[in-house]
This record gives sequence, structure tokens and C-alpha cells, in this order.
Amino acid sequence: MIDFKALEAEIKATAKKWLESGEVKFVIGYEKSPESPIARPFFAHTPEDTEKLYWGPDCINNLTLYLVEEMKKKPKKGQPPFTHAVGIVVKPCDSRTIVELMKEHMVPRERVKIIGVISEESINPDKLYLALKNVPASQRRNIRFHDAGENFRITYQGGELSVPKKELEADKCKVCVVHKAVIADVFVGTGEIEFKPDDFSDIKELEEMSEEERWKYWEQQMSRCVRCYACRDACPLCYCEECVFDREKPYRWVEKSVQVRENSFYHLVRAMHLAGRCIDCGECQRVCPMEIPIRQLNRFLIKKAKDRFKVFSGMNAEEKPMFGTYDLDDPGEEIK
Amino acid sequence: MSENIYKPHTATITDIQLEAGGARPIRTITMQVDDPEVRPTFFHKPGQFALISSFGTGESVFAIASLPNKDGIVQVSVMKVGNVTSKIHELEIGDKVGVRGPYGNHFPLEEWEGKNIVFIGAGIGISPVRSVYQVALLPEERKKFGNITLIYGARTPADLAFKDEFKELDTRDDMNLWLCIDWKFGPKGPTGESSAEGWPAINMAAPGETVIPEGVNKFTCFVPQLVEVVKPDPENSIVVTCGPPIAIKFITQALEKLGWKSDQIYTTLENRMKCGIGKCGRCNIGDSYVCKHGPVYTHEQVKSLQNEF
Amino acid sequence: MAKMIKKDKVRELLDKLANEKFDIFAPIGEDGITLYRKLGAETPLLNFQNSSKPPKEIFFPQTEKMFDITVENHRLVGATEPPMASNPILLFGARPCDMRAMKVLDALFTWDYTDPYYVNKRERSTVISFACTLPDMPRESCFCTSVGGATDSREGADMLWTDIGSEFVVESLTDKGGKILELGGNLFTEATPDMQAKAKQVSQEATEAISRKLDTEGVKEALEATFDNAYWDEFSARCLGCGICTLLCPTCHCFDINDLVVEGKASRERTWDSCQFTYYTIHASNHNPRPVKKHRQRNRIYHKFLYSEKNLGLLGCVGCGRCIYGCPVNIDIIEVVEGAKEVLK
Amino acid sequence: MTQENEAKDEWEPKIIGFLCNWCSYTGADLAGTSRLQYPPNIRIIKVMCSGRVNPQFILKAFQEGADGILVSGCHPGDCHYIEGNYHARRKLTLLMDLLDYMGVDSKRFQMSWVSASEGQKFAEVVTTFTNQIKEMGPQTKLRGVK
Repeated sequence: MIDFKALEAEIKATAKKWLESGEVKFVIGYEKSPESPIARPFFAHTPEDTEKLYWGPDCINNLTLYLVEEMKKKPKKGQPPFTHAVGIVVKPCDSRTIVELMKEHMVPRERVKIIGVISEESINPDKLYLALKNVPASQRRNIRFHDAGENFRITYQGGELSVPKKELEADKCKVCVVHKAVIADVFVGTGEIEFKPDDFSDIKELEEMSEEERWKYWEQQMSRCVRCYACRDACPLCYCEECVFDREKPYRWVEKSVQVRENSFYHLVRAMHLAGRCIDCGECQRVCPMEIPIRQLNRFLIKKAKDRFKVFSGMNAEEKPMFGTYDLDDPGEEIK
Repeated sequence: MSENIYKPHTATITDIQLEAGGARPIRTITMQVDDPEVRPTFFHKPGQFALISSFGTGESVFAIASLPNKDGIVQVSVMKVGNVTSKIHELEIGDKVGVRGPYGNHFPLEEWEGKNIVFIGAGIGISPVRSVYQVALLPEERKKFGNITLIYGARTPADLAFKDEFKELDTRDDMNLWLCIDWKFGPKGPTGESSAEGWPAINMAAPGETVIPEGVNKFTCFVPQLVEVVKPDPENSIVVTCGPPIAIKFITQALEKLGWKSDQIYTTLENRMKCGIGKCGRCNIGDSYVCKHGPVYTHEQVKSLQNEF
Repeated sequence: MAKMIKKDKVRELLDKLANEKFDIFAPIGEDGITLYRKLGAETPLLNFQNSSKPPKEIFFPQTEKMFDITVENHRLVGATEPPMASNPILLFGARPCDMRAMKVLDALFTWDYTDPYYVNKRERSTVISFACTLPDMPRESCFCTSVGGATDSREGADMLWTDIGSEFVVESLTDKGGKILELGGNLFTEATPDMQAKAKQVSQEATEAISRKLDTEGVKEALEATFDNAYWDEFSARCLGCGICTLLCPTCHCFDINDLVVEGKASRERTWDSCQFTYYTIHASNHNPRPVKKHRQRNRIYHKFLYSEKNLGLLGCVGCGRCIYGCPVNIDIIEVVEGAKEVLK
Repeated sequence: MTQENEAKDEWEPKIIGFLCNWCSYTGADLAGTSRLQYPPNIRIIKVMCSGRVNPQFILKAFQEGADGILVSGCHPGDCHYIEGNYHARRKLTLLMDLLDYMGVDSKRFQMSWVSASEGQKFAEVVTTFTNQIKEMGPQTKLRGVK
């Protein structure tokens, strides 16, 4: 059983130490908002700020997004380049993002100090809303989670309820293969967690459909997209200075019209841009207001990268990016 | 006839003038609206703008540079920077374009009778300014105003637009013309001699102290410094200025140094627009829509807006 | 005066209206979310959480063709409007907040210049609002009562239906609503005083269930005074810069106009745009008046609570809570506005 | 430019060929100078290397109305830029998988290795591919045509 309070205290202490010693400029972590059941990103700039840091299974966001944003900042003309380090709290899956960013030279190792939290699973906010359905809206405040073996004991203003962990677990956590940060300066928490190898059973159903069925399925999903670009903006690996879908000069690659034609182009290109890089943090799908199963695209490419090129992203910063290298023996039997 | 406010009227290009070369060339396109019934509705006032469509590429906003007329003749100066402007640069005489407008408010020329007017343009910002000084310099209009001064600068000699027109203006004795190009395009920088022959450099640190050689009206400096050199007198005067946001900022600072009040300074602001009629939302500066409440503002109004341009 | 209709008669009514050439848009469940879609033979949702995308898209579609570009001798020479439809539109089952939002769009699209595309659809439309009733509504992010709305607001609607269990209490508010009563004929019967009392009661209960509150007193002063405050940096630091808050907002109305050529056919279309996008305001010269997230988030808040009221005389927020519910990083408009007031203090 | 006749017997497929400058384009040239017959449906875009072909190009071509797309480059090991075609192989085979997964038949998108001397092979590849696409009919999915 995990004591979230204890983990939180450790995170606070580490962050405070780093901020007091000036090792880091600020620490990216989570805080709890009084109104939302889900934790949200928080930036601790001073040792006092660290009091607000929070930890729980509702820490969902992949914070490395803000890390890469900070690393992209350039000094004014003529000023020396930035060298300050940034502290960050990561879940095991998020740590793989940092590895991937290091691989792509977006984050120098010396500029990031990592608090790696050993965690079991995150919750899916939609499922949480469902579980809280019978709690009157006015009482859905100060929601805290407590580990009770198979269940989460969820306390809220004026009550509590117990929900099986399996009912709240985010889909991405079901197929997770790392339960300890791949890279970290400080590990928070203990415990060995056994994990089963990923068999990609979640996309099997889709793969086994007939071609026409699959297209019908995707056509339906694509027709819903409103092109808010949240899936792109929430992705820590979509860090281009100028996104191909934004640029208008000299050529507009994708029209703003919202229709299957343009939407599927957007989603296919986005998926290709993440092929061999995506670490399946699941943010794209979580943020989608139209509930498009974006992860299914990413998952498929993760599977194919593994099968075809034996690439599994975010594990080793020494590797080259998948599309930055090749193997003489890459399969290519389709090529005539 | 039910009016679709977004529907461009077709117009035929009647004349194309290449005004400036350089990396970002400027062309002045003259067009005439095809439908004789629509023509009179294009009677505009100086400062207003129109939306010109290159069909199949898009629509862009341009300040109308032509003299007000009832023949549906619209003239715009177009700098080649984006997709639409590049396409417009490719058009030839006889090609069709779409026009809608005129939109926005205008310069209150009628209120300025008896006053001196100083026109200050920077870069392509000369285009809206030109629409005003052209009117003010018409023989019957010229009588109504006091002294007229025109100050204009661009990046390089090649970027200076309307060269022929300026040659002619230079010979007029009822107005003063001052030109400049950016000092960084001179060979030796701030204090060296400039590449443009006979365009002396200005002491950038203290432009006001520069001694102007007799008969010289072309310099190497930024427009705000040129303003300090020229020292226009604020007494009973009005300034009309336009240019990139950063230039406007320094021009107004220079003018304020010379004792100008902010309600004497008129400027036209440009923001990205799509509809031109206050609906599409993007041109707002604070609560003011440039397309509806502008594009002509006094500097006093600008100061009261949120600092966001 | 009030009428009622049994829930199992609703489909019959819709069939009758479809026969009268009504294009019916109604809430449909799709992969766990509610959307307004053109109704075929299926039964619409009668109990639902508010839709993910507001029904404004019926009158102001996300993508709308404005003109076909005409071609002569291989040159693109002009624009012709596609014919406008004239059959009536029925928006069935709109939430009151979303219909209050239509007032903002009505004001905007007739502000000096009349937008033919929007006004045409709006004039053809009849709106049946569903009062919010427990347990589906209100959601935890709803705050309509703080911004002048109500769970049974009648603004912008032609009819208001209140769910009282196995039937709706029906109140006709306009001539267009009267027309629906007429077309429905004997499907509508007199509502008993008990039913009317029940309708009042359920609306009252729903109102009481709204937990979020925003005190609009002093908001304008606070915003006017804090424009350059570092506060705006703080709260926008975690913003992703996506367009969820604006694209899903029922009063947001920014759009883009673009020409496009698809397989040789050119047309001009308008699409929704969002002030949260970097390229929304960028000039051709690459100068951007609102270059960073702070400016763009600030513009959104100011537009809702300050600019809209100044220009259109209406508050730009109807309290539907979509931006709170949808935001991936929990930027909470109530918290932001209350925060600005705190800063002023 | 418009498609008046979509009836199947009158319909002719539009095929886009991205050919590398050094091998396949020269191969196509050779096919021409050797007077080998192949269907005229292919519209050739010359690229410097098959590695230059961005997956985006393929998707865009499909979106703009291509019924089939052929990418052709030097044989593995023969790339003028040493490794360009290896990169192409990685990217584009993965794209084929993804297209299949979306429910778009990836047989519409073919890759082949054709050297500068293989004029005969080029003609054969194009002929087989065109016949295959003819059988499959127009590509409607990514074009957004119902």
C-alpha cells in the first residue's frame, strides 16, 4: 500500500532543498485545486511555494511539456545562453519522455533535476467523474485519495467513498511496462511492482476488423474532431517551433475546414511524427474534448516500431531516434 | 438586391506600377469595379481600407491609396510578404480581383482646415499616409491648409516607394519633403558615410543637434531621428503617421519630445483582419476593433487602449 | 396555459415535424459524449449532460462554404454564393445557457452589418429548450446563475420543456413555439396545475444544485485595473495554448475566412478560429500583437467579461462551464476572475 | 480538372510516381528511350532521393485525388547519398502499415527499387501497379468523397 501523504512530503522536502540551494530555478510539480477533482500542474518558484505541491493518483498531466517549453526559451540577442536547471516531478511513464527528449537533444541532462515517483497507476478523470456521480456537486471539493489495497478510499467535503482501483485506472496504465522512473536524481517511494509484458491486446479488436469496418470506425472518429489541436499542444514531444499545421507560408498543408478529409490528414501526419517517439503517456487522448481514441493510433505505431525495427522509445538516451537511423536488415518485403 | 456583406465585387486591374524593388517589392495596383451600379458605393474617405481578394488564394486588407472617386477606381499599394500579396504581385492588367469596402473610419480632414500638417510614413506605412496627402495637395484642397511637410523613410534605397512621385513632390514649393533610409544600411554604421550618395548620416545619439547642410533633405537614419532633425513645430499643427508598430512608438516619442500633444497625432493602425466588419474578432486592441472603431486613431486614443499591439 | 407531452410521444412529434420539412437537430449520444446532430430516425436523448460542442454550430457551422469561385477561361474571376436553404430548422433539446449565448451571437452578427449566413439560419429556426433538471444537469462546472442565467431561462428559446418524469411540461414562448403546438396537435395536452408546480419545483432543485458561484460585482473594475499585472503570467503559465476553451464556448464567435482549392474547384469558406492560437493575430510581417500564451488567455477573459459588454451590451459568458470542464490543465474561469479581483484588493 | 466521368469503365486512375533522380528517374528515361510501353496514368515527380519523400507527401497526394502512389528509388546499398533509401524504407513501410490500420488499402501505395539500367523493370512495375489500381477503382476515403 502506498501512503500518498508520505510521498507528497518527500517531494516537498526535495523540492524545497533544491530551491533553497538554488540548484534549480523552479520545480514543476502538481497542486490540488479546490474545485477540480484532478490535480493540476504547478510551478514552485520559492521554497515557500513547495508547500502547495501535491501527490496522488490524480496527478495525470505529463509535466515534461513545461520542461521542454523552458528549455526552448532563448536569451535576448547578445546574452549568454541559459544554463539554469529546472526541477520536475515525474511519473515513471513521464520519465521516458525526458529520455526521449534527451535523445533528441531538447533537454540537456545537466539542466534537469528529476524527482522520480514510484507509482502504481493514475486514474482516468472520466471514470472518476462517473464514480463521483452520486456525490452532490457542492460536496465535490478537497478530494483526496487514500490507498486501501484493492480500493481507493476517496474523501471529499463531508464524506467518503470506496472505489475499486481497477474501475478508476487509466487505460494507459493497464499496459504500462515501467513502474520506476527510467531516469531520476531522486527516487520517491519504494516497492517493486511486477508488470506483465505488453501484448497490445487493446488494439487487437481493431486490427482484426475488415478494412471497410476499420475505415468506417475511423471515419466516424475523424468526423468528430474539432481541431482544437489539444492533442498536439498537450504532447511533450510536439515541440516544433512552428507546427506544420499552423504555418500558412508558403503553403498551407492542412485547411482549416473540419471534415474527414482534413482531419484524417492531420491525425495521420501527427501519428507519423510521433512514430518511434511516442511513449504512450496518453495525454493526447485524455485532453481530447471529442473523445477521439487517439492513443489507438499511437499504440499501433508503437507496436509496429517494436515488430519492425525493434525500437521501444524512451528507455535509453544513448540510442538514436528511430527515424534518425536505420538498419541494413530492416524488413522491406513490401517493396517490389 | 439582397446584400451579402462578404461578397466581393469583381474588379478589373487597369494598371500596375512597380514602386519599389528589394527583398519585399511594392506594387501599386489600380483596379476598377466592373458593375457600374456598384462603382459609386466605393466613394471612400482618406484612411479607409478595402479588402482585396485574389480569387482562389484569399482576401487581404489594404489601405485605399487612390483619390476619392465615384468611378469605382480603387488603388492599393501591396508589399509582397504573404500568400495573398504574392499572388497579387503575379497578376496582370486585365485580371479579375475581388473588392469589398470601403470600411473603417477616416481622417477628419475637414477639421484640420487652417492647420499645418506633417505627414510621417515608415516603410509600407506610407501607403495610408499617401491617401491623405494626395487629397491635401489637390489644388482646391491645398488652400485650406497651412504648411505641409512630408517625412518618409524605408529600409534601403530600393525599398523607397513612389520614387517618381517623390521626385515631383520634391520640386513643389508648397510643401517640404524629407526622406531617409535606415542607417544600418550605410557602409560605416551610425557615424560613417552612407551608401546612398549625398544622403548624409545623422548623429544618432543626438539627432536634434545635427546641422543640416543647406538644400539637403535626404539622410541616413531611422524615421524617428529624422523627425527630431526636422523639428516640426507643434503650434496649430497635426501629424498623420503610419508604419510598423515599433516605428510608430518611437515616432510618437520623438514628437512628444518636441512638445506635441497626443491629440495632435493621428495614426492608422493595422492588424490582421479577415472580415473587415467587426465580426471575426482578431483585430481587437482591447475593446476596440481596428476594423470598426479604427483604423484611424489619435495617439491619445491609442494610449487609452490596452497595450497590446 | 401550459401544455404537456408524454415522453413516448416525442418521437411521434418529431416525425410530424420532419414531414413538415423541418431539419431537426437534436442531442445524440456518441462514444460517451453528447453532440447535436441532424436527426434521422433515431430517438434523441431526452436526459443528457450538456453537449460537448455547443449547438451554436447549427447556426454558425464550424465549416461553412461562403462562395464558389467561378472560373472563366482557366482564370478565377468571381464569387457566387451557394443557394441558401429555406426550410425550417428545429433545434430540439437545447440547454438554456446555450440559448442565452445565442443572444450574444445575434447581437454580433447584426452589429452594423448583417451576416447573411447566420441570420438566414437563425430566422428559419425554432428552438425548444430543455430546462436543466437533476440528475444529469447541472454539471459540477455549471455557474449560469452567477452570470444572469437560470436553469430554466427562457431567453432565446421559442419553447421551454421541463422534464418532470414521464412527461415534459411545455411552455410556448413565441409564435414559432405556438406553431409547434399547432403542428403537434393532440400530442400536446393540457398540463395539470400539479404538473406545473412539479416543473417549478424541479427547476428550483436544479438551481439549488449549482455549486459554483462567481460574483460579477467589481469584475470589470478589476480587469481594467490589472491588465499589465504579473498575475496574468502566473495563471497562464500552465496553459497549453490549445483551442478547447474557445472552440467549445457557446458565445465564442471568431472565425477565419480562407480560399481553398479542392480537386480543381475553388471556394471560399469560413471556419471557426480561436484567439488561443499563435497564428490568429500574426501580421504578414511576422509581427504578432499577442505573441505569448499570457496575452491570448488574457484576451479571452477580457473579451468575455469586459469587451463584450462594452461593444454588444451583453456579458460574453453564460456560465455553461465547458471551458472549466474541458480544460486539460484546469484553468478555471471563475478562479481566474475571482483572482483578478483579489489582485486589485 | 473536374471529374465529370466517374463511371468505372471510363474512369482512368491517377497515379503519382515519386522517382529518385539517380536511379528510378533514369530508369524511367531508359524505358522511354527503349520505346517500352507502359500505361500513361503515372504522373512523375522527380525527387533527389527516395529518402526525401516525406510521409506527408503521400498523404497529401491521396487527399488531392491520387488513386495510387508509387515511390521508387535505388536498390538498397546503391543510394547516391549512401543511406537515403534505407531511411525511406523505414518511414514508408511504417506508413503503409498505418494506412492499412486506418482502413485505407495500402496496396494503393507501392514502393519499388528500380536502378538506372532497369528500364524494363520500371515499365513492368508501372504496368502491374496501374492494372492493380484499375481493378481497385477510385480512391475515395482520404479524398473525403462519399
